[in-house]
Amino acid sequence: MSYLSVTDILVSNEKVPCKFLHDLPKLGFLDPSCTDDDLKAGTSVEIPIWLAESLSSRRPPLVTVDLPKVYKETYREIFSADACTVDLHKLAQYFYELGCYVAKYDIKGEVSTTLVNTFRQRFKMILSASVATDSINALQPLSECERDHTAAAMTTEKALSSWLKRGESLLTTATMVANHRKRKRAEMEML
Amino acid sequence: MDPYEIEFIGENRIASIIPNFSYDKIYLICGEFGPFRAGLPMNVPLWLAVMLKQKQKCRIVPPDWMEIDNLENIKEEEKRSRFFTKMPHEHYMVEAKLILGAASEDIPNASEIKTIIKDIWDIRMSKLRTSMDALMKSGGSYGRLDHLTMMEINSVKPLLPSAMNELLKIQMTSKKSSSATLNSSTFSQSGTSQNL
Amino acid sequence: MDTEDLELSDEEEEITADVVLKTIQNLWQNERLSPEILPHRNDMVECMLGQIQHMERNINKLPKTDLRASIHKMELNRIKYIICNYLKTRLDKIEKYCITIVNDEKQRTESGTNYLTPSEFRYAQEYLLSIEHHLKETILNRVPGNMQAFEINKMAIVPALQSHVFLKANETVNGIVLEDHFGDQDEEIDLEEGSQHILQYKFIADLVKNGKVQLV
Amino acid sequence: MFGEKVIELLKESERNRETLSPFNDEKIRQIIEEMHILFKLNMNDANATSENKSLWTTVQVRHSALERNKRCLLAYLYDRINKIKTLRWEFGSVLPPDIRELLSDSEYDWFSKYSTNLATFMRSLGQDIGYSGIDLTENLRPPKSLYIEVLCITDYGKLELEDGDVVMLKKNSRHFLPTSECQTLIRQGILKQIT
Repeated sequence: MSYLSVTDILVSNEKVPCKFLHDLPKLGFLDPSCTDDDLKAGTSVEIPIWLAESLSSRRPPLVTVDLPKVYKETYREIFSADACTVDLHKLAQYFYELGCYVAKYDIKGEVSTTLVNTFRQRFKMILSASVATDSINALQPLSECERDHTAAAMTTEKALSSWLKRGESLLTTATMVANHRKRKRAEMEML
Repeated sequence: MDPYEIEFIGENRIASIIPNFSYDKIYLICGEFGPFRAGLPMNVPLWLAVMLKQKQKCRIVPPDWMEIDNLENIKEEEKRSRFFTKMPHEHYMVEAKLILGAASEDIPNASEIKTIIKDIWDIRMSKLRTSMDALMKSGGSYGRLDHLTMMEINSVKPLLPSAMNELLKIQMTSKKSSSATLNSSTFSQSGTSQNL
Repeated sequence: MDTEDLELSDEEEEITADVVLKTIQNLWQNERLSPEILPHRNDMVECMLGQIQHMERNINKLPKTDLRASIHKMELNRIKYIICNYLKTRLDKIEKYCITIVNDEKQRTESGTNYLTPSEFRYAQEYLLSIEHHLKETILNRVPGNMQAFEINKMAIVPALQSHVFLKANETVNGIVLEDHFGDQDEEIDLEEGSQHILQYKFIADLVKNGKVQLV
Repeated sequence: MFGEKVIELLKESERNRETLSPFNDEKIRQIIEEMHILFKLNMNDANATSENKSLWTTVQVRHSALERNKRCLLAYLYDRINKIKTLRWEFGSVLPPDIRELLSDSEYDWFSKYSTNLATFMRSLGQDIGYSGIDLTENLRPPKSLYIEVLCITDYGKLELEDGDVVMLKKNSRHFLPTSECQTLIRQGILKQIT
């Protein structure tokens, strides 16, 4: 994943449960329930995955990373029963992306299988959401990346149906120009 | 690409017109056309046919395939077959849309023809959605798509390739890391192909 | 008004304008659809620009309302669109993958197999410098000492050669190996002339470059 | 927690994917300030590790946070660079004042450099065969017709056409113009195609 990717940065800000293996003097604030200055070895805290990764990859590791609950067995069973019934937006909006990060802490490799199968099963939800008349409801249960795929497919769909209907494509105002105009108008109205 | 770009590519096809004026040969960069003889059929690129039609300088001769019985057969065949059948040509939809749009009075039974072509298109589009789902379920790494036209292929972009990319990314990043930790792999998805 | 036969260079055979145009159309289509930048064909572009120039001079001799003048103008607009879009597509890739492209190109220039034209290469280098300067000025020079490095390898964006593309085979090519990432399930396929496929770009990148397949 | 301010900054960018927000100078200053504080704490604690070994782990955690902040700041800037590039292609080399205001001084310098580099590149196109260059900001759509009917959205003034004719572009006036000569004005929102 690219160093400069804003999406990846936002994904890696998601928190995962970790257990600290060593004392961390002066970093008590990492645990919201801790009133001490220091963080004691053995404390379990939820920290962003970017930090968890960097701490667990030290030699010796400073933390052990636990799987967030949606990747644990109970949820994996729900996904394998019928992945399409799950509201991923509510449950884990970066389900696949975060899953890719935490899969390495699952030595049996079951998280990976769940991710792959879930994406495959739910692809039909993307397909139907992209042509749905009630797109708000169809989009609701989709995760962030599923929504991005759907939005892109909707754009294609729209372009195609307007091509089928229209004779000629009109030249139009450039996107940024139009959006800044719109924003300016909105600002003026607020005053 | 957007549909207008595919249309642009399709507009290079040769179409047949009957001009209502006479002129010498014209030497274009894409080739020489003419001479133009009023009342005599001749070939020009589709974009030029449409341009002349808009200037009321010609009639457009409907291509052979644009004929009701023929189209009914294509439609039946398309309905019957599980796979995509072969269309009259790579840009049938572009040609149909341009000719029926600019010169419907030159085409016998234009409105019926329009309806049948739209039916064929719709059958193929719904087949396409079913095939995409099947492709993703069965492996999602390779597919064969004979007889799909460029406009149809374009209609599944970016969804199909980007979903396949996403799937590959999930497999690679989630697998790479766990197999590094443990040497055995529970991976059982094959990269089997799917015929569209 | 005649289109001349064109000479590309002394050794090469003369090719006609319509062949050059078809070649450019295919180049454009491939460039639009491939994830990486393809070897430039400045010879073809310049050849076509020469044709356009020649044609424009001739159009100016015709009366403004002449039907032939409009037809020629329309054709020129079509060709200009292809050329502009082709060059712009290359420029977008040059900007996006700038670090990777500048590095690769330096090596390719040594072996004489460069993908960029001299002005594209100059553009890429200038672009990279300007980005480096801006990031340094706004952030890097102001952060603590051990954080100031412009880490060029981290920043590089690499074209996704593993992404899936659609292709049509211009001629039959047998035995394309679709390597399975995990090693144990490689698959072999044949691309028969006229057949269409969706697969990872990296398996057929060479075939795009030597014209055996066309991206669609 | 570490790195939260910088996330707010990026969320702001992510929310406005299609527009450019004002450069957030103040927040950047605060983040860099924080980085210096972390760095100083680390310097002190690194020197004290001989007495308290476990301070090393604390130093490592802070170091990760510093790296993270750096990455986020660069990503913020790079995201804006991409938008500023779009401004060049859509508005042209002269930005309207209300857009210009959204850029920091350094960004505006970058914009000018980008613009110059682009102009040099476009001028070089076809030079070997006697061309004076190609404007790549034109011919962006597949051509459909040579002339189009347009409506003027704002008072623009005179437009001189290639054939020497001059048209007066006044608000709400309609014109029949060569497509090739009005496409840029359409993209800039000065004219609107109506047929």
